[in-house]
Amino acid sequence: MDKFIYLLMEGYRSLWRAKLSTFSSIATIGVTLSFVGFGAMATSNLARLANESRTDYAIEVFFTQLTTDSEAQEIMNEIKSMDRVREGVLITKQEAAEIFQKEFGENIYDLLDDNPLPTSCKIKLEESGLEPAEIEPVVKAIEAMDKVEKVSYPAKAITLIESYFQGMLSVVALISMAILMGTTVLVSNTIRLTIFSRKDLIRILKLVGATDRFVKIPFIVEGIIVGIAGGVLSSLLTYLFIRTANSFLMLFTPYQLIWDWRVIILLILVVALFSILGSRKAVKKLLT
Amino acid sequence: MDKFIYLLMEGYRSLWRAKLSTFSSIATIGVTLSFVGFGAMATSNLARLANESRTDYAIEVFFTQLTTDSEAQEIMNEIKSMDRVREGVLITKQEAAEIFQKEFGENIYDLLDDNPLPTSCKIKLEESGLEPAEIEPVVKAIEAMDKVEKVSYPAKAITLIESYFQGMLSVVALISMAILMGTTVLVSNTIRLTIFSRKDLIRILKLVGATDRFVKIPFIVEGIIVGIAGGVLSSLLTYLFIRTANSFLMLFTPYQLIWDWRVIILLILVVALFSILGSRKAVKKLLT
Amino acid sequence: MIRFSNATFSFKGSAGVSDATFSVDEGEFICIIGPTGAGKTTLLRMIYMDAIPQEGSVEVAGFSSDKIRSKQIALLRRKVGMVFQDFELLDDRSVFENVALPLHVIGMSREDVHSKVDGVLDKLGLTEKSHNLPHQLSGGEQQIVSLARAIVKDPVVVLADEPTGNLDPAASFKILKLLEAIQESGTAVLMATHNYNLVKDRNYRFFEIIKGQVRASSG
Amino acid sequence: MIRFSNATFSFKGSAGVSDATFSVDEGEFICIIGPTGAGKTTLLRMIYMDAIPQEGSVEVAGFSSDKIRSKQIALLRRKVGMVFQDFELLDDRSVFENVALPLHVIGMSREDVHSKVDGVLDKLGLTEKSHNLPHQLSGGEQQIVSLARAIVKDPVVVLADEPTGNLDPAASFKILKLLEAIQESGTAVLMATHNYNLVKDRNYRFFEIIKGQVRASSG
Ligand SMILES: Nc1ncnc2c1ncn2[C@@H]1O[C@H](COP(=O)(O)OP(=O)(O)OP(=O)(O)O)[C@@H](O)[C@H]1O
Ligand SMILES: Nc1ncnc2c1ncn2[C@@H]1O[C@H](COP(=O)(O)OP(=O)(O)OP(=O)(O)O)[C@@H](O)[C@H]1O
Ligand SMILES: [Mg+2]
Ligand SMILES: [Mg+2]
Repeated sequence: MDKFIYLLMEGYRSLWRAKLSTFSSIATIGVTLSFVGFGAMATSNLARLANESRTDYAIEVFFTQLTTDSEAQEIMNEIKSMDRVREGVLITKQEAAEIFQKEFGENIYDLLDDNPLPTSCKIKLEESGLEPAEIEPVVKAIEAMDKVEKVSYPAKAITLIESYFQGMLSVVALISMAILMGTTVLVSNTIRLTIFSRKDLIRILKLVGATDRFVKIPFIVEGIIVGIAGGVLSSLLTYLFIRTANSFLMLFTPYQLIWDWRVIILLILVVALFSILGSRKAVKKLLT
Repeated sequence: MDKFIYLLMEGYRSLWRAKLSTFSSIATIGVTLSFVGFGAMATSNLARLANESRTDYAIEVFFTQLTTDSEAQEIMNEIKSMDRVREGVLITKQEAAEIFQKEFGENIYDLLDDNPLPTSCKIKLEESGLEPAEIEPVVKAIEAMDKVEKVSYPAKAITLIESYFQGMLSVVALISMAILMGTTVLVSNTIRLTIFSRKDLIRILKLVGATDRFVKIPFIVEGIIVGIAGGVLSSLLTYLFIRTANSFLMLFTPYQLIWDWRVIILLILVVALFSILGSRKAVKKLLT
Repeated sequence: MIRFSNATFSFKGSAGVSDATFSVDEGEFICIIGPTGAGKTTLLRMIYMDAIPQEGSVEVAGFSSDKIRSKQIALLRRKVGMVFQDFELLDDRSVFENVALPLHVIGMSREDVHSKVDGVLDKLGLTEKSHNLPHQLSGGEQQIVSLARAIVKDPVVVLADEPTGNLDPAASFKILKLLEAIQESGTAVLMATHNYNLVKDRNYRFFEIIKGQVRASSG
Repeated sequence: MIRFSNATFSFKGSAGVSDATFSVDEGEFICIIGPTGAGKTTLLRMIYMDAIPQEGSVEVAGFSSDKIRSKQIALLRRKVGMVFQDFELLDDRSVFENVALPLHVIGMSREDVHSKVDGVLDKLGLTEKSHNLPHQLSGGEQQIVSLARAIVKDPVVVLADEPTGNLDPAASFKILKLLEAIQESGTAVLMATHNYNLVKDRNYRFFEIIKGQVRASSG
């Protein structure tokens, strides 16, 4: 027990003695891993965004000229009750006229006595995203309905987005792996450097009869402390990054990055793991 | 001369002796500064993009119903010859009908015997971007022209983009500064650590009559070597980042990041400067 | 207690110790003499298994160099007190902490460590300097700290490599008397020294080592 | 050459050297004796301006402690050869490189460095070990390397702090003769030692230092 407390104290004191090196380690780990953290956050957000955009295309249903707005509403409700349909928005003749005004700078009633634009509606499919093959039957079913003149949907675009998303995922995985590998080398080198600067201590401890384990533990304690501090620092920096990125995004889009605790917990675990592995490896090398 | 060669050799040898620490320094500098490099690249590209989008809005000119396409073409040519006007695109009645078809899913000739859509044209202003106040007179001049029924342009949007761009610039500047500051601390600490591990050498050199300058030079040589290696590494990493980002962007937009040598040169200079400053500071501290 | 059987440890091209055969019992006082570079330090390193013989074997306190493992070397060293020729003190720890190190290694409780270390420092006249760092001591004081660390754990063997090289005659004699007192309590003492004048009239067992050859000597 | 005028250097709470007044001429051989912790090393440190007196002044080879600047301390040390009690060798450089260090510092050409260093190593019998690192040497050999580094630059003063502490009597005597030869060529030698037997019959000027008080002694 006394030995255990002594070893904990040793780890802590040796950190404190080597303030400069400790600070440097923590800063290095914190900064580099905050990039990983931010990357992971961005990826998880991006994946969400991509998934949304996958399901964000609309199927446009145009009704025949003589369909009234209320009839159209009824048909749309019918469509909405169908399997796999998430939501629908009705565009009345009046709304179509407003779109016309915006697009062509003319009031359609100034040009004609009657509004020739058809009533239409926009349909969105279920949240999780469907394969192109799964969309066909839905479209067929709507086309078969009464008073529906025409159904248009971006079949080609959907197939494209699918393949884009696969490509995107592998690119993101590649970048993350590269950064993580770079970080691993960095973290383990930093810790090795710290330990290397105390090879006198290791030699003398061994001379006075310390077991390998006794020599190792303070370094591992130190590795854990550095790792946790580095992890916390990188979380803080990631948080700052996200805030900055959000206030930046706000200028262009209503879309905001969402803070994901799982990413942070994973981050700290990864840092701690690397620190411990780094310490162990370094100690092992210097003990022989 | 012999002394100078000796000092250069010393710097090089001490790097080689402390392989681990050297490698660690270079890796740290390389990785962290590659983020700065990528950030700087992205910013310079973003600034270019923003500038383009600032001048990318169109002034829409609608002609009276009875204007023929050839008359419209003539008027547009007149407008194009005006000061500050960069380009103009004519949208004939036929093209307007096509846009209608795309937007409303109906052929306008199926609805009506005659095409009621007016001829119009889109005007873009000069490349460098104009202040909202400078746009007004151009718009007024066009409105005063014969056969022009109406001119619409996104006055509010322009003002918004202006202010967005200012905001964006300051946010980017803020992020860059934060990263640069973090990097400074990191770089100077890393070099201090390297020097710290050789305080025996410094003490003994001073005991045998080395001047401060003699003690310093090898460390500064070392700092320069580490700095240049770190700078080159960070350039390589930046290049990889840009390539990855580009193959990523390719999936979504034709826009590609452009490699900017000035950024790289600036990057290497900054790294070298920090390394030298870091070495000097560290040596100064340990010499007293 | 200690048994060398044809033990040889040589460095590439250098002598070291060759073909040494002798044994030392509990409570013996051995004095190892010989010129510079003869192999005295190497001989002592073989006893605390810092140098494992390339030929022959060394047996110390029940551990044999033939089959000793890393973990057991640590256990052996806890029984052996060593005064190193170059002191081997930790530069960034006070005298007290340096002396306490072997006690922490065996897991002694805080209070016991305190009373033990204070007792040894007092006996060696270092109490006043107990908070000094090694570089705040004179050469002789550092040497005495190294001795304090060696004897604080009540070892069964004390190996003292040139323990009086930085001490004046009076202090050297005091250290000698101290080592003799330790020996009388049953501990074996092996001391390597150049200071032949100091030891020549004393009743020790002498080993002379010249170019790695160890032989008994009348002193 | 060297003049102490009421020079005092004391550590917080410890003695150091107090109120020392004496002077040493070219080509004198001074032997400083005194018990452990008396202040011998501190006295020598004052000469190479590693300890600037808090009171009084020290003048060495034309430099006065009152107004010496960092740059001048370096110039002074080039004229003074020092054998440190703890050797102060660079662990990661060979014997040759350690001895060559002071010559590189004064900017000597490569070939001159080589011939100079080889000459000194030869004279001290270290040629065989010239590629060894310090930890591959015995204690005595390290001490001789430290001496080699002190004399390689033909200093005007040699300060030797316990230069024979790790040497056997024969080697010690050889070193003494070497220092005497250096002295005869006009260099002042100040040697701090505990080995009173070694020096007592020799024709040196003796200083005795006890608890920081320096006084001339008949030996
Ligand atoms: N690690 C090493 N590598 C090569 N040679 C070594 C090493 N350690 C010691 N030697 C050589 O082995 C010989 C014996 O060294 P050792 O240290 O045992 O001598 P010693 O009797 O203790 O001498 P001293 O009285 O000077 O301390 C010396 O010639 C030394 O140079
Ligand atoms: N940096 C320091 N801080 C505090 N006290 C010190 C410092 N250096 C030396 N002392 C003390 O000053 C006194 C004189 O030390 P000095 O090294 O001059 O003695 P010395 O005569 O060389 O002894 P030895 O023969 O043991 O080498 C000693 O009591 C020592 O503890
Ligand atoms: Mg020895
Ligand atoms: Mg001394």
